[in-house]
Amino acid sequence: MLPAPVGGPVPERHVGAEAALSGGLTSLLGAAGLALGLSVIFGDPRHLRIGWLLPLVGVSFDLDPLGGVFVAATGAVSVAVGVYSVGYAKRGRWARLPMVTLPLFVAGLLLVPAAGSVTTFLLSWELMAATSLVLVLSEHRRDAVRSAGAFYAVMTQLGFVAILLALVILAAAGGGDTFATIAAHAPGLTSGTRTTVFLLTLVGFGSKAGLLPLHAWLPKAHPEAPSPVSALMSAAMVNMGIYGIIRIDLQLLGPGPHWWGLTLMIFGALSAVFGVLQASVATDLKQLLAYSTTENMGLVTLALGAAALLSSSGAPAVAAIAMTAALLHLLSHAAFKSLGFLAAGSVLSATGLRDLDKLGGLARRMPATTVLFGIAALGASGLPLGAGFASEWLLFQSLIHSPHDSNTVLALAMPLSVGAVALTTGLGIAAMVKAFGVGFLARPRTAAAGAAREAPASMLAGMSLAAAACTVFAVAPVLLGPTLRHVLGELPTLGGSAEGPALGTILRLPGVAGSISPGLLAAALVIAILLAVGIARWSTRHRPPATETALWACGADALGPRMQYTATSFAEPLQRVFDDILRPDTDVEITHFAESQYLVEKVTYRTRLDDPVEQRFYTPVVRAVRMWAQLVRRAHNGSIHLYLTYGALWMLIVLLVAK
Amino acid sequence: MSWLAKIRRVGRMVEPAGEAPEVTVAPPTGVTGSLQLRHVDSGSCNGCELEIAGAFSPVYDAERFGARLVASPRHADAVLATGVVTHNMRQPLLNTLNAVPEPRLVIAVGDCACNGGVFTKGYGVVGPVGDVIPVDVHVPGCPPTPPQIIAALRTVTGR
Amino acid sequence: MSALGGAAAALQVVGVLAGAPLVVGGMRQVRARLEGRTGGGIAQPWRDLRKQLRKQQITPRGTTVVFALAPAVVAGSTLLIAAIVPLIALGSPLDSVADLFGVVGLLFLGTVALTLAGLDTGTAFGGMGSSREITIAALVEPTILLAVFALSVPGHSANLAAIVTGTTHNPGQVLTPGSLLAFVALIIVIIAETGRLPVDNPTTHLELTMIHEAMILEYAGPKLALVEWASAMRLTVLLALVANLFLPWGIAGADPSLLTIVLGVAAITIKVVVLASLLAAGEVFIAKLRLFRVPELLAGSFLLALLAVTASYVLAASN
Amino acid sequence: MTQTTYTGALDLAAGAFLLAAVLIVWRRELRAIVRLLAWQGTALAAIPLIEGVQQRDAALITVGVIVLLLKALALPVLLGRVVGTEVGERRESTPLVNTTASLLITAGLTVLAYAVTRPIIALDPTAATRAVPASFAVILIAIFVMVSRRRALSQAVGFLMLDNGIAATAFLITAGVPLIVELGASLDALFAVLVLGVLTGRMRRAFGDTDLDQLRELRD
Repeated sequence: MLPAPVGGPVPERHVGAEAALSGGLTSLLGAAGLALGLSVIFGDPRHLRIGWLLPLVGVSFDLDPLGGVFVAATGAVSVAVGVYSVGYAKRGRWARLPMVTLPLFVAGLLLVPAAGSVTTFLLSWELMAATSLVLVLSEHRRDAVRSAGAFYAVMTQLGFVAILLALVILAAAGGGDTFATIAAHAPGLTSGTRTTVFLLTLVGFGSKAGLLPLHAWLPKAHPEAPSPVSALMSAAMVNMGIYGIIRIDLQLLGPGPHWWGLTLMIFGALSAVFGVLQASVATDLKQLLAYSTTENMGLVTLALGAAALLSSSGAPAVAAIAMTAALLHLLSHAAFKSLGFLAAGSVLSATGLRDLDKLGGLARRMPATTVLFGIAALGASGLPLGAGFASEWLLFQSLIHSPHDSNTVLALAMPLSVGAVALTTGLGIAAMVKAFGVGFLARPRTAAAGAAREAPASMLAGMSLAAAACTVFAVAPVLLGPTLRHVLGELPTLGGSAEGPALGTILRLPGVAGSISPGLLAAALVIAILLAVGIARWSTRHRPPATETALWACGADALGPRMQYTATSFAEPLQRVFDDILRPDTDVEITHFAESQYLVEKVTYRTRLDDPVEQRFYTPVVRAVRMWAQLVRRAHNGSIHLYLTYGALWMLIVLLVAK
Repeated sequence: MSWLAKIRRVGRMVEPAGEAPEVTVAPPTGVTGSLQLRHVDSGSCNGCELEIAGAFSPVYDAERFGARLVASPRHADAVLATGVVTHNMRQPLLNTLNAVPEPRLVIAVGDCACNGGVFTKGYGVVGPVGDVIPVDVHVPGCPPTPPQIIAALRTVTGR
Repeated sequence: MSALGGAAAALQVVGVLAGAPLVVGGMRQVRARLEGRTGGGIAQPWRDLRKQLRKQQITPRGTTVVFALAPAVVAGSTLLIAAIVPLIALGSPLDSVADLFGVVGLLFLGTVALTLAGLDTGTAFGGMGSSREITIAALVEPTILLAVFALSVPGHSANLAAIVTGTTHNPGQVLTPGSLLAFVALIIVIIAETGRLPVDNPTTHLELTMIHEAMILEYAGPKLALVEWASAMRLTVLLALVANLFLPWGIAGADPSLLTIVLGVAAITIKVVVLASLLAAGEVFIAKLRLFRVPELLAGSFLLALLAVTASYVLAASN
Repeated sequence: MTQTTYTGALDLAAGAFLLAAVLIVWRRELRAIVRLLAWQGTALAAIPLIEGVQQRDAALITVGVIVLLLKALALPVLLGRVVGTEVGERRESTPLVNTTASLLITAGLTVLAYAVTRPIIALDPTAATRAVPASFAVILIAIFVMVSRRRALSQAVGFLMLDNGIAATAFLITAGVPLIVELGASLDALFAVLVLGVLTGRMRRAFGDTDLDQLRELRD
């Protein structure tokens, strides 16, 4: 049978069997990755070199605890996604191509952190990029998907070019292809080379991690991809950008000057605030989650920058806290963001809706999905009992405990970044309350939302795995203590020499006074809530029997679903407060009756929120590129002789240069 | 600073409270001295509204007897109905009463609410409040003065 | 931490439970007197609570467990805060479980619960109140955390006991610009978080001007009682906490004796009464801000908190 | 007095000095602004007084008293008169930068001031120099006020804040400039205010109010 057209629903096929195969393969790969990563973290590093696979350099893998933690995280996410995708692909009647590509994508994701040499790294990176592009395009019949795919392709390839240049320069200067040799020669590099490599990699990896201003592909591609793929991209692929920054800039190039850490902090803070701002006004559920990814990667980058800055200004203990915060937040983000996208996917497959303004009332129709998304949202909002709480607490501690005697840079950077992180947390709470409260509570706003059905068992199983991970991060980060300590040991330049924070039942910070215990806090909170419930039962015997009545409609008979607040109206105050940054274009047109100017026939209110950075930053670039293309086209007049002349000229130039 | 001076000059402007009248209606929940009211204008001429506003003003200060006007019938113990019930306000009045949690009272303020007043047998009216919902306390007068309203409230709050 | 320390923590919870309605009643009373009225008396909120607890429980049709559970979550988180923070004595067994950041987190957990409840009803006013409440909460967060930062600079710790002991040991730092600015910023934050004037008018009847009230319009009977009680407790706990962070004198030590506990109770009572009366008296002179002028107020408090941090940085560099 | 109380008092004075500047940015009512300016003058006068008491220096105390009379009494009274005569413009017309933004800008300026004055502190870390950032921040804020406000009176207030800031910096860095110089500066400020008073009066007669944007009309 011929390969089916991508994405199209193809009736005569046992989609179920194929979905089970692809999902199972994905999960197996993930499980293998998880096991391998853990074994490396707690055992010895693994080396693998396959000479014949690639001419000249060969392929070499070299897995140490730092890579291991990324491999393990990717593997864990893939397990959940694989289980989930069995049911999802069956429901969505996936075509064959995405089913085949999904495991390949996971393989690429697992290979990147394991790569031991520049060549291998670039190859795995390209594998990851290409497969993810195919997956993003799997529903290519929709225009939105096609435009998003094109945008994603261009951005990711540009990023790849930057990384390619940087690594080639590094390999040339480092006198070798494998990271080990480069690390050996790293101290001898000139500061010029270091700076060039740092800037190039910052561009390349930053665009992959969705940092401002190179984030623009992320809120387009992640929502348009099928939800399991969105989960993989948002929870595993963006991590690779962070991995690159840690591996190349912070580990190989060693301790950089002050301004490296400062640059990372600035970009991180900008990305965090901007991303959360966009998330808090977004009305598309998956786009909201995608912007929240930008936000969280920004937080991680800020923590990395803080770690670099602190260690370069002689505070290894605090730097270790910042580094732990970065890694812990990375992992917890992987947990709650994958859960969030999977839950959003089950909503999408049950209602065909992503627009929060049309959703609502899912709590009664999809209780399990509602609870699971609630766990994810709680984690994303960084509140106690949430997965993100411990890591954000560590981040705050590292920021407020920086040494502030006679160091102007720290004295300026730390308070401002505390303000930025705090604003991010606050707006993040608002965004998640909107996503959960408007999307899942209250009454359905459309018939489609009213007709929602609970997701099948396999999808629920996949989500439950992610939810379990979230719970671990929320109440027992103690379980991750050893892992993080091993990884921290790998990074001597980031305070790895100093003793990292002790993630016991009670998190204690050595060197600085500070302690918290998520687990005990959760237990105490439960007890307190029970106490409150008990208080509310006081003098029950005097009460008339409880009843259930209609909602109070201010005397009117019934409240229509359209009288509810929507996501747009919920975010309106925030949009108004941050008017100068968001630049919404709203227009109100009032049509009067022909009879009189004083009688209003109807009022239409329309508001549109475009990504302002995209508006200001990308449009001119695109215009410039187009002009350049026009110029180039002039050189192509189709005459073969002319082309031959070009070739000859180039050869001459090359010869002259090479001489 | 002129504010402080004014406050000192004015001092206490509230009318002296008479002795508490005997409790005719037992307080709904058995807790004396607390009565939240939801006011419903079921077709009044706003005369009674003015007097009710006066009753809660600093001069008469119904709050010192534990009475308070609230925004939502869910928070209320009693419905304070004024005016004759018009056809359009009949259902809203019923809805409001049903929204009030048990045990609850209905206080009809003004002649129109008690017996229809000048609007009796008007083409647009259903009748006095008593024809639509059971009334526990009547406050006659067109409009009743704030002291009358307060006296009626005190018979319920028992303060 | 000793047995008496645990007893003191329990006593704090009980004291907040019993005292919070009286604090609110006292504030209403101060206001009434300044307006020339007699007022309902300090015990009026207690009467209202006891009455609400004897009324029928109503579940609006279409609401979920979120609506049913939110009051308990708000009250519970507030009670937990009351158990953690040093009000009477320093030796709370939970002191190492949550520092000032944890307390802030619990505070926002309560806010979020109530916000979700407001959305869960699906009424226009519920959504409106939730939207406004969460907006203000989001804008308050930077101020509150920067103030925490400023407080934690002298003692090099965000743990409450450490901060309080640090202040008791060198009282001079209370009068530094840093701590004064932080104090003002925190007061503004408390006003915004507990829905007092000029951010929100707790006694309004107009749904369109409501923030906190609009979220709880659907609650009746015992649940309403719990919500009202919780908001009173939040106000009390926050006032007491601020009082002790800046004027910790009279608080009992880490392993208190009966006498010191009694002294601590007396001290905190006096502090809260004074602070609450000042707040209530201030409210007589100000009107509610327009909703979109509130960001100005919060930006101002943010500025004060930032100044506090920078000032305490420079001064901490000195000593 | 003891060293600690001296330090505390000096920090407090500096903090009040800075706080007054911030509040001047915050408030809109011209009367409130003038009152705040008087408070700032008091805080400014407190600095030489404290130092004088600390160093048993009569000259400094005299300077402090004179500054108190000028900055906390004379100038505010004069400005208050101007406000009193300004019928119907008791409020600053909406400034060029909205309040929230200008508050955030103020925050930035203050942080900047703390940053740039660190070398001075490092140079000679005494209690006095450690308060210099506050006074320097006031200078920056004053310039910002003069840039962003419309009314002639607010401009005058900005100018006076600038003068206060410079004076405070002088007091803090070189425990007090010579008496005569300080007096000269203050008297300059006094004359400037008188001139501005006259100017505003003229402007009101010419344009009806003192919105400085209207000066553009003089161009042609």
